[in-house]
Amino acid sequence: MLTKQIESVQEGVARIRDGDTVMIGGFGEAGSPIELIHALIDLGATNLTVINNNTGSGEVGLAALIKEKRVAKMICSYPRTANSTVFPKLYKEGDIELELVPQGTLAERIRAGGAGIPAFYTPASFGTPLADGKETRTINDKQYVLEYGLTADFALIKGKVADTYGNVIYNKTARNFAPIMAMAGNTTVVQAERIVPAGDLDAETIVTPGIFVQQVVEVCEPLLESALVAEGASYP
Amino acid sequence: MLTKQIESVQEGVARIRDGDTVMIGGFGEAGSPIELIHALIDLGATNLTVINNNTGSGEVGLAALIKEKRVAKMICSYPRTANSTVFPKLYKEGDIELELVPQGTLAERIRAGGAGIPAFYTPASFGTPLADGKETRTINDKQYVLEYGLTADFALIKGKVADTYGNVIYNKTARNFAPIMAMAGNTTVVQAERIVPAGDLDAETIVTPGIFVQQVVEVCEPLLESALVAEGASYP
Amino acid sequence: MSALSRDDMAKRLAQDIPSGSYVNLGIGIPELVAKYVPEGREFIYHTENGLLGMGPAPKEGEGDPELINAGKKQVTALQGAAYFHHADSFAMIRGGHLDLCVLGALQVSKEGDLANWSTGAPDAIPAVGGAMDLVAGVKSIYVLTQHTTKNGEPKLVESCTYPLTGVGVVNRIYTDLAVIDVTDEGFRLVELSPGVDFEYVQERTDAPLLPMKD
Amino acid sequence: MSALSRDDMAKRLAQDIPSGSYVNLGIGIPELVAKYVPEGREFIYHTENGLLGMGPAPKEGEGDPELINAGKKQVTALQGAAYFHHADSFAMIRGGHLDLCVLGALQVSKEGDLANWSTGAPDAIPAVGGAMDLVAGVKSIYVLTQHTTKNGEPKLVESCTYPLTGVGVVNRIYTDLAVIDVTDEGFRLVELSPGVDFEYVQERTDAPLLPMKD
Repeated sequence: MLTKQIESVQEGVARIRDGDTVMIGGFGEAGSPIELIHALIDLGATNLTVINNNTGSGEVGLAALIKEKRVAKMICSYPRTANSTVFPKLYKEGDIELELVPQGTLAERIRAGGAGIPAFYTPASFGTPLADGKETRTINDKQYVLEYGLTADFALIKGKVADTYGNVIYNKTARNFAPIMAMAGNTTVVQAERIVPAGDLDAETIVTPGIFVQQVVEVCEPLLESALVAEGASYP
Repeated sequence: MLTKQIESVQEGVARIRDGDTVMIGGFGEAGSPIELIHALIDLGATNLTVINNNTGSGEVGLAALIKEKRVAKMICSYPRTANSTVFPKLYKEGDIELELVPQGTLAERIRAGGAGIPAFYTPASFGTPLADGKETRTINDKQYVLEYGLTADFALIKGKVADTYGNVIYNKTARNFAPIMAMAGNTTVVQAERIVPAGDLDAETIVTPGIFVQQVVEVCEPLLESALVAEGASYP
Repeated sequence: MSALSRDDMAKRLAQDIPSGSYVNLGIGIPELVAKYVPEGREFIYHTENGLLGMGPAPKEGEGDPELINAGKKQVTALQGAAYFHHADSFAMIRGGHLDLCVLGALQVSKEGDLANWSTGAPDAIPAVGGAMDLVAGVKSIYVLTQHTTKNGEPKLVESCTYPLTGVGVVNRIYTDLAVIDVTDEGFRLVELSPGVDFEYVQERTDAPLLPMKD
Repeated sequence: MSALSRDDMAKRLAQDIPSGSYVNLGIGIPELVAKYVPEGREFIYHTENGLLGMGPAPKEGEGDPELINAGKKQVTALQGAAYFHHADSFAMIRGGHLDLCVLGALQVSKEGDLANWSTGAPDAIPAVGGAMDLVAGVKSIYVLTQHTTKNGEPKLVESCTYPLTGVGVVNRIYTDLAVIDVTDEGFRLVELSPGVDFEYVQERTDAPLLPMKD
């Protein structure tokens, strides 16, 4: 019987190399695969391009990865949030590059990358500074901006339950970017609170079909970013 | 309490007008909203553009709509299947127009229309007769065809269970085009075997969120196209 | 002169939302609208991070850190809610499926251009979120804002000086002083707040204000 | 000369599919591949109408008319299966997530062009289905076909005369006579069917056939 289950988060990130592009699921802390991120910090890969809606908070998870200067470039829609101090500091010092993308365009670019659509037109950002230098086009009297699909060497995401075939279901709004990042990651690694045998999930309710997932690892009680930040924790 | 439930399939199709574009769910008989189609035949609207993967079989459902000469144009990927005689006859007589679209491009055009994406690039059909006259583009050394989003005045689809807010779940491979047509239809009408109060469906397992659906109607025991065809039935 | 309070502004705007509307509320004053749904009406709230049928904040200790709104605050899901991923969520937005989005503003021009994401200050960290997608896709865009900045500068202007969020996207503006439509002719007064007169509003508006239509 | 039967052709191809592959089987001879999964291997079948983990036909009387494959025949769903809609299904295909697609052919050119959807006859009803998406997106495209038409005409040709399904898309061809790779140099023999010799295959191939590599 095939299985995509691996034994540790370390194994999940082991093949990430310097210079890789890594999509990291989550909208704020909801859906953030914090154990996989911490394993990536331990691994030491650097010069990464990271795609996430935000830039993390406090000094754990994504913010810790940035603080350790492993991230050369962030592609995101909203790099500053409550308790987010690491990215703003590095950005002001010129130590990290930022590609700012409207949130819906970011989501659609990721979905497009995963779906083999190299480029598409969107009305979002037309006439704004975020469309500067971008190709535009008028279709049926409305104006649009050309945007390109995004893919990544790795996607690190968090699910609620995964099966050994890589099928995944999520918890509430922790779903957010995970299903489309799973599509767009060349290698998608899922940490889930529970891994069950293939067949235990209802085929009608699976959100991410296993074909989009290469590895699943069980992290029964994932850390909670907000709790760590409240404690003033930092990683490593 | 809001409800999108209506009392009859007749009410569901009543506002369809001559010349309208109508998306009809289904892949073969799986997911075909046969009662809504029959109500549309009874209504009498004509000169329709119909979007469906196929052209129906026998002389019931979509094939019957075509036989009654209500359809000026079909947009589909595969207009001939087992027991499909009505469309081929009209097509050979020059009585119906056909826009042939690769199945994945058809799905993506419908999804794009529903998602506010006016156009996108796809590798499918490049260098084939189906790309004749279409704009092409080279992106990262690979060649693509420009395709446009599709929307419709109405989408008629079949679900398994819908709630009064218009949330829908489906039965197995009857899902096919329904969720994306629900997105692309200006007015989407769902026939479902059961309508339940809002809250009875699990928020995590809803496939089509109610925002994409305008009307739901209960059809407890929908007719089965293959059974009707086997009986030699015809509609009306 | 008695300008409306933030709560009264939100309450006023809520009066104009038809029952059954699908609504997205921006962060800040717009969030207050949810407190003032008129008797007998039902609005369905969309939050772009993947929930339709969003309810109020949970009771103390009953929340889930993974059930949050776009402002990353804990919320609840009402009966009939649905969860979905980000691409589907913005398909709803961009595809014109939402009826109304209520947003704050730095500036609104008389052509309906909106600036609400950046002051363009050179040392600011740019952050846009979903605002550009919302204004590009939602059927109606209402701005809910103080009529002037804290320093008394007009927010309703001839032409925005801050970086734009969208071009010609705002339909109506609700401020502490008035309700104003963006029309082909420019700003047109719809309603004055109690005790506020036309001249008072015009003086605080950096573009011609057309009188109410009869 | 003993050309392979259709079943033996399918069986031969199945030997070359690694365990764990995600596979889409076209209608016709390709469907037979599922009967010959080698001992100890597991393939996961995708059908473009919305199912991953497709199983064999149901027992008499146990099928569901809404659980069908792309050929509209009743199938089953195996443990670990997942249902999804058409746009997601073709995202799998176009996005390069499937490992292998096995298709029939009218013609394959030495550059790997495939013609398998239309003879271009003026009175034919054109129908393409998902073939153009499959050849454009799936990682490997294997053609499984008789080496020649019923009239003995070569199907492996210098250049296709029928309307194309895709340009330069075929990786390998399995026929009743041989296994042939499409390479930058043209057709290259990989393996002869038992009792078939090189000249016999070359005579029935309308383009140069390169010998097996040592």
